[in-house]
Amino acid sequence: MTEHFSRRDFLKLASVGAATSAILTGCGPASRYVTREPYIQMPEYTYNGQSTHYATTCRECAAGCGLVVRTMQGRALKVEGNKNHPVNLGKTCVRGQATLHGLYNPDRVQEPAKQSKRGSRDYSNLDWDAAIGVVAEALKNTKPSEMAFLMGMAPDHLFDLVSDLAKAIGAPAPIRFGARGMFEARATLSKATEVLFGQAAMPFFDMSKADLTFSFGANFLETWISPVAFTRGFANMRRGGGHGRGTLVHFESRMSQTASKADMWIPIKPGTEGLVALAIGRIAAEARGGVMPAAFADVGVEAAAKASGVHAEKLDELGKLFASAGAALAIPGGAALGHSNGLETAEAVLALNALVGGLGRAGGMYLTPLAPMQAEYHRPANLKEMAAFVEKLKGGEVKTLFIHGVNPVFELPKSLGFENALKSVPTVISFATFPDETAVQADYVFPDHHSLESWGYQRVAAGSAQSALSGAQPTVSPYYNTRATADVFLAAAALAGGKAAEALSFKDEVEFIQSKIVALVGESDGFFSAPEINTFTAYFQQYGGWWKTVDELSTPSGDALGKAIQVAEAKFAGEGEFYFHPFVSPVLAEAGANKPWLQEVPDPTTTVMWSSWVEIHPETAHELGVDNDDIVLITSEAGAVEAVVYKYPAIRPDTIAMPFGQGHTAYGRYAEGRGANPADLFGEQVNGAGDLAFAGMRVKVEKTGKTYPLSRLESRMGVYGEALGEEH
Amino acid sequence: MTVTTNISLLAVFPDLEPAADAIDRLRTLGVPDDQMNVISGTPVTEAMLGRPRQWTNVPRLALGGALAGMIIGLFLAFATPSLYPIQVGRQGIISGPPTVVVVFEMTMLGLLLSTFLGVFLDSYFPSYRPMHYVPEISDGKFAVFFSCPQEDSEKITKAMTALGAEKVEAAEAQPL
Amino acid sequence: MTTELKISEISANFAEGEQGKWGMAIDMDICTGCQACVAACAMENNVPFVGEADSGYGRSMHWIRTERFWEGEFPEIKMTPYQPVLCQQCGHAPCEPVCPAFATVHSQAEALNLQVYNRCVGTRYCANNCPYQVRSFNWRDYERPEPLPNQLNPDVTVRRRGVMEKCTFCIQRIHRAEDVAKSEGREVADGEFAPACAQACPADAIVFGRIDDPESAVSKMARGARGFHLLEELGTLPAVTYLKGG
Amino acid sequence: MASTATHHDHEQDHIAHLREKHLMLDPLPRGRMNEMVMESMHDTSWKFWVVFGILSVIVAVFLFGAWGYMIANGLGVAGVNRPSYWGIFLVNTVFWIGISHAGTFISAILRVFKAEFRRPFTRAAELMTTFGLVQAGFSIFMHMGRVWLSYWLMPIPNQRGLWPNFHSPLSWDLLAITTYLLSSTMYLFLPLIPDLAMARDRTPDGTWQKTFYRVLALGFRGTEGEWTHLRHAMNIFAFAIIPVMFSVHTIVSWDCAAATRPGWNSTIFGPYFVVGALHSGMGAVAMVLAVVQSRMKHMKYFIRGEHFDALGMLMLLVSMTWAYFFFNDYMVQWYGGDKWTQQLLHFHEAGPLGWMWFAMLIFNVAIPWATLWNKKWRSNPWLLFGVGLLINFGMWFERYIIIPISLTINRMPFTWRMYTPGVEIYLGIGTVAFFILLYMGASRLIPLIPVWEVQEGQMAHSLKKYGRETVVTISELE
Repeated sequence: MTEHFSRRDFLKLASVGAATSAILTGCGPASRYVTREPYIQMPEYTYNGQSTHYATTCRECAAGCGLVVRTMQGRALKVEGNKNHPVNLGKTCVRGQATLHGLYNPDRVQEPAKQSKRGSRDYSNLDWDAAIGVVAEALKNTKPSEMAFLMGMAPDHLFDLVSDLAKAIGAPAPIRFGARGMFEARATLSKATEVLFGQAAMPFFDMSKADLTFSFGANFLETWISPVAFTRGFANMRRGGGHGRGTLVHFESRMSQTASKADMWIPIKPGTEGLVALAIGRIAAEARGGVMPAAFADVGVEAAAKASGVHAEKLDELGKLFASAGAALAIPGGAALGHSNGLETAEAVLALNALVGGLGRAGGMYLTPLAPMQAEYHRPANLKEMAAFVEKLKGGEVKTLFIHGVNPVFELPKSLGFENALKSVPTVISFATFPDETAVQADYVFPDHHSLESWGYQRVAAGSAQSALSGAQPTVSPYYNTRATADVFLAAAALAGGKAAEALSFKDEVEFIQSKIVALVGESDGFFSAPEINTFTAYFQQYGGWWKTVDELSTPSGDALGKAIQVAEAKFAGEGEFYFHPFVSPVLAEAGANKPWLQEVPDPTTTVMWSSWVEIHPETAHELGVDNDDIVLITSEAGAVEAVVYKYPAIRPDTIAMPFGQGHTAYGRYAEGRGANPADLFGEQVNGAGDLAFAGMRVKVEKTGKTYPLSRLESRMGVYGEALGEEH
Repeated sequence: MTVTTNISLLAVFPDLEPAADAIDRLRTLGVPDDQMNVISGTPVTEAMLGRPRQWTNVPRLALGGALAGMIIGLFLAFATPSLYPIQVGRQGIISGPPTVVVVFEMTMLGLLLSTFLGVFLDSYFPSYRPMHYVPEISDGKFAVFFSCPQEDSEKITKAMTALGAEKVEAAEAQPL
Repeated sequence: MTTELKISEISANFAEGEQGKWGMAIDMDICTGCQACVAACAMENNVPFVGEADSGYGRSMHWIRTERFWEGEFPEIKMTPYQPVLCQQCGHAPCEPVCPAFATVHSQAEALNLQVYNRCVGTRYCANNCPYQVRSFNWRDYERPEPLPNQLNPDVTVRRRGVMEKCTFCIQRIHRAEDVAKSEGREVADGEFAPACAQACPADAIVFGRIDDPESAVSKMARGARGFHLLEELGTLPAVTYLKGG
Repeated sequence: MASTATHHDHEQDHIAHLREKHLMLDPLPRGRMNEMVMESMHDTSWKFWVVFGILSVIVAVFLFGAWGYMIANGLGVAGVNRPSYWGIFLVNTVFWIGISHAGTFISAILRVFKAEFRRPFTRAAELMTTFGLVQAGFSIFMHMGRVWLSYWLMPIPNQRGLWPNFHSPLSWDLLAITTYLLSSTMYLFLPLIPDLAMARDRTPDGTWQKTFYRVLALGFRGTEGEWTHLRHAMNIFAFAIIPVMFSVHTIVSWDCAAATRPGWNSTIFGPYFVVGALHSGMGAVAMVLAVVQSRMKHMKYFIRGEHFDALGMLMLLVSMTWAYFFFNDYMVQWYGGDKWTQQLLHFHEAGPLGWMWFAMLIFNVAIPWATLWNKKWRSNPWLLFGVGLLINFGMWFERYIIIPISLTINRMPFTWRMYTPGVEIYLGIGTVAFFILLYMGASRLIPLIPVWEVQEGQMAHSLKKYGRETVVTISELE
């Protein structure tokens, strides 16, 4: 087992690093080399009463936060942030904390299995040799062009491996998708950056040093792109990272968690964010004097005021505020981009930064550096591409589909018909850790390890000013009979032979990872450097990745203000009387519903636990004749869901809002049958960048007469004065 | 010296008056008070019967019990917190008002408990030995027990009957 | 001078030398209500989850909760700043004297309000008398299906039904830090460790340390002009200082 | 002469009327009274056993069954929550302690003040004290999260070296309730000894009842000494148990009043609770007497309109006192203007259970005042039963308002939450059933009428002519 790289060597190497940091130890229980043993034969690196800490990377989202997992006697006890990690500096979000409830969840897929009939949940267990045989068969017997790999937004090492495999055998490149990417409108952001600055990249918003931030729908304190990093930025802004306590102005039709922290919340009419951004730009440009930039030259402030429902005086005030702030920053995101005019909105908002000289200025906007070993910015698939992919599936062009790290049956708009399209695919192999909706529709489930049991790396795409590659290692031995998907592919490729075996001639996952990070050996501007790969790997695991010591933020170039930005009126699909505003649940996000403690964590704005809800303004609810806990039927042009009413006082009366994250039909006992999934309402309307116009919908709301008591932490009596009787 | 053997007699009277008269009569007939006893179904005072004052320890025992209770209360209130001092809510280890409550309750408990037990002690309760008794007294009769010399018994019996005794007979211990 | 005035205002509640030992400052202007503290606390302290029905009926076990209220009417409506409420570790704790079993007592060493689980018989008087309503009671034996118990922190007792519990300021971490410092022959350094909530807080809105050390980060923060104590008028001498938001 | 005769007849009528009205003027031979009391115990119809059986089942299922279920599953099966950590358990505790107060009041305070009407029903009332306290004890133990460790609250030396916390009102409660339970039981037992001796003498040999009475009568014969000790002891008890009784409910009130909660932190809670206790207790005595009088043989002789009349007057007086204290508390809380207290008072009246607040006032004040002023009405057992029942509901509501409803409102509005009772409803019903069951059982075994005390009273009462009027005189026999 060890001629290549033994654990003992590993430890020796690790002890070099131990001098620098006492709490981070370099190696994990190296799942492949260590079998689970009773504690009477305790592995030598565990001591009674002593914790061992392992650095790894959080995979609850793709942000790539560094974690340090406290373990004791082979059990993972607590997730803590990696203080050295440039994304999160020792902090974690609520989902990161609850990772352990995914690891030790009673409903994980415990063994490789074959499903007798899709959706039947009637599994017969296979052993791993048989499972690898199935994958090898699929690799060998499927025409490469009829193979498809659908990957999640994390982890990157597996994506790289699958990409290499696909390239080698001539199969289509793997498609990456994630609901979070869809709601974050990542494609729109990079497209807008490309349009304005000629370079597709993830913008970097230096909120820490800003004096004023205008956020157009960006839910950066919740789930947006890299929430921990943004929260740090926000906190620093509030602490006076610029020139005193920074101000946050948030434009959104509902008061989101981010909006609730804003000094000014502008309940703007959905789809008019771009118009308002342009109007603010024009007013700001006027206030700053000089030549009116072309970008804002054609803007009608009155028209924007009329369309958005924001008073012209208010716009004037905001524009002047933006112009006069020391370091003003404008961030586009979230629902503002989820409209038919989302791309133009993003352009308009980003242009505001250019207007006030915020490009490449402290407290302004930069472009995020590419991760180490990354040639160009890579974004996940947008909805347009996903729709095309689904069409391809429907057309029977795919014979074998490999799915890892994503749950499209749940996450994609139901109207896209992914579940149906799977019927046209003869073989579906899922590598899901959890029996999610997609795994239930697969022929085989070959469970990957949980992220805390896994090796890997993740490229940091946002949130870090330094170029960073976050490293993952097992923190505990695998609890169940699972196997790393990378290892499965490697073994299957070897078995299948041919080009696949040639391209993936690695002994195991670790060797593959080393083959990638070997490029960083000898780099001198890193957080650490090492002369050869084994030492480098030890440090890489010990510190939880590799990142540069200096910021590599680049200043966007190009004349962003040079040509007029046209924001068309947003188009709304459907006939209903309400704008529909879906948002990613700030606590559960897209994949947290299976973790019992996340279910019990109250939503920040509504304090609802264990369910989903629809937010309706109290007056609107009164007009509809519904009250709290009444179930209403919401109908869009594409579908209908039933949801429980939460009378939310901070939402536009013409808008209803619903969190995304619940409404699972599979995914374990804690997720299944809870709440509703707004994706069931989504159509296929996209914006200019191909991202889903998820907020571009009108829906009908009808009373059903049913009720369901929402579990809230807050007191309806104390907070809303319900049941306290008439006032004196 | 002649040896006089005393016998125990009992006379049952229907009412208080004849019983009181009988006691006076017995005294004149030479039966001393300490050789007499009256049992009744209702409480009658010594004064009503014209008998010397009864001695009872109950009030003294009660006071003693109260004192003991108070000492226990003081122990609980003052000693136990010092045996294992624990700070709560910035109150002293021993603080005033609560000790008043504890001492009061324990004093009262001691008082009442010893009063109760005092009755037992003074009355030799419980005693299930056979004793001189006539069940009729619980129907409101008054029974006078007395001891007199054998030779006087006839005389006294007559006197008692004359005073209205329903029966005069040798007192026999019977099981209670 | 003004700063000094403020200091006296804040510390006016405390008699000389009575400000406790460990303290916390929570900046409500920075707290984003993200609930990371809630989850971190639950994971560190083996806090059970209770399920939908019980959590909606005021039986959730959260040791820390984020409160928020509303002010005004749409569109001028504002949410009051998020306020994480946890045990305030009162210097003059109303919960302590009312326990007949000495299950909630004041630690002389740490100047904290301790809950002794194995001494608790469940009269729930302490919770009634807690003005902050931060105590949670084990109404049931809460189910943790296998293998969830693997995650339980061995440093923290798992509570059974009928026992009161509450935030401990992660006393197991305090002790660990003190032990380490002692073994190295030094004092615990400011910021050397933090309770789970402060450690997780992405905004660093929660700061923990020695309030009896005027130079510690928490003391400096608590002295600020925005500092106040929750229900200050009750004179409970909380060890948690909130910094006004907005 | 004719007029003299008429006058004489009139006087005879008057005397007959007085005798009919007053038990004390209507003496029967002691033997007859003993017989009546014994018969009242032995005269048991099948209906009694049916009721007894049903109640036994209720006690077994609702009280012990449900309690066992709750112990096994935790208090989650009850309705207690945050912020109403105390629910019906403590409502019932306070309620039952309240019920128990009437017995002491009647047998101690009325004895001290020589209120002669007390004589036939002191025991009936004292039994309520003891049995009520048993229910209160049950309720308080049910309330505990880990009842199996309740002995930790007792001040007994233990291997942990730890004593209870005497700073806690709950510790005081424990001492006070224990003291009260012990002393009221002793106070019940002392005057019972002569009656047990009577029952012993009238029970045939060889029956288990004989053994029962023999053992309990302790060998009492009725000697001068025994009577003297008993009399002294009863005198001491009569005086000393009064402060104990006051202390018990005052301490119970401190459970609330000592807390830092709006609406609770009130200095008047002590007397307010004591009077409230008497209010419900008197009502319960009236109810028990009405049932005893109508259901038990010969009881119409012992318990008469005069007793209900006197009880009714007491109830009216207590109702007025209660109203006075209630208003006093309300006024001060209302005037104080503390925002949480204001909110709480408003919640009492206008909250979802506002009806309870109004029902409390109607049952505790309006109805007693509207009915009990009338001598004829209040002499009617069943009317008094009804009023007593309503007062008991009213007083239960009062405790419900003070405990779970007031707990709903605190200084952290984010946590306000209504309390919905769960299994504690059944447990409460179980305690009621158990109380009745104990009482029914006792009525078969214990002479409910203290015959010797009645006879003593009858001996002391006589008629005397003052001028043309024949009046009752009472001689001081003690």
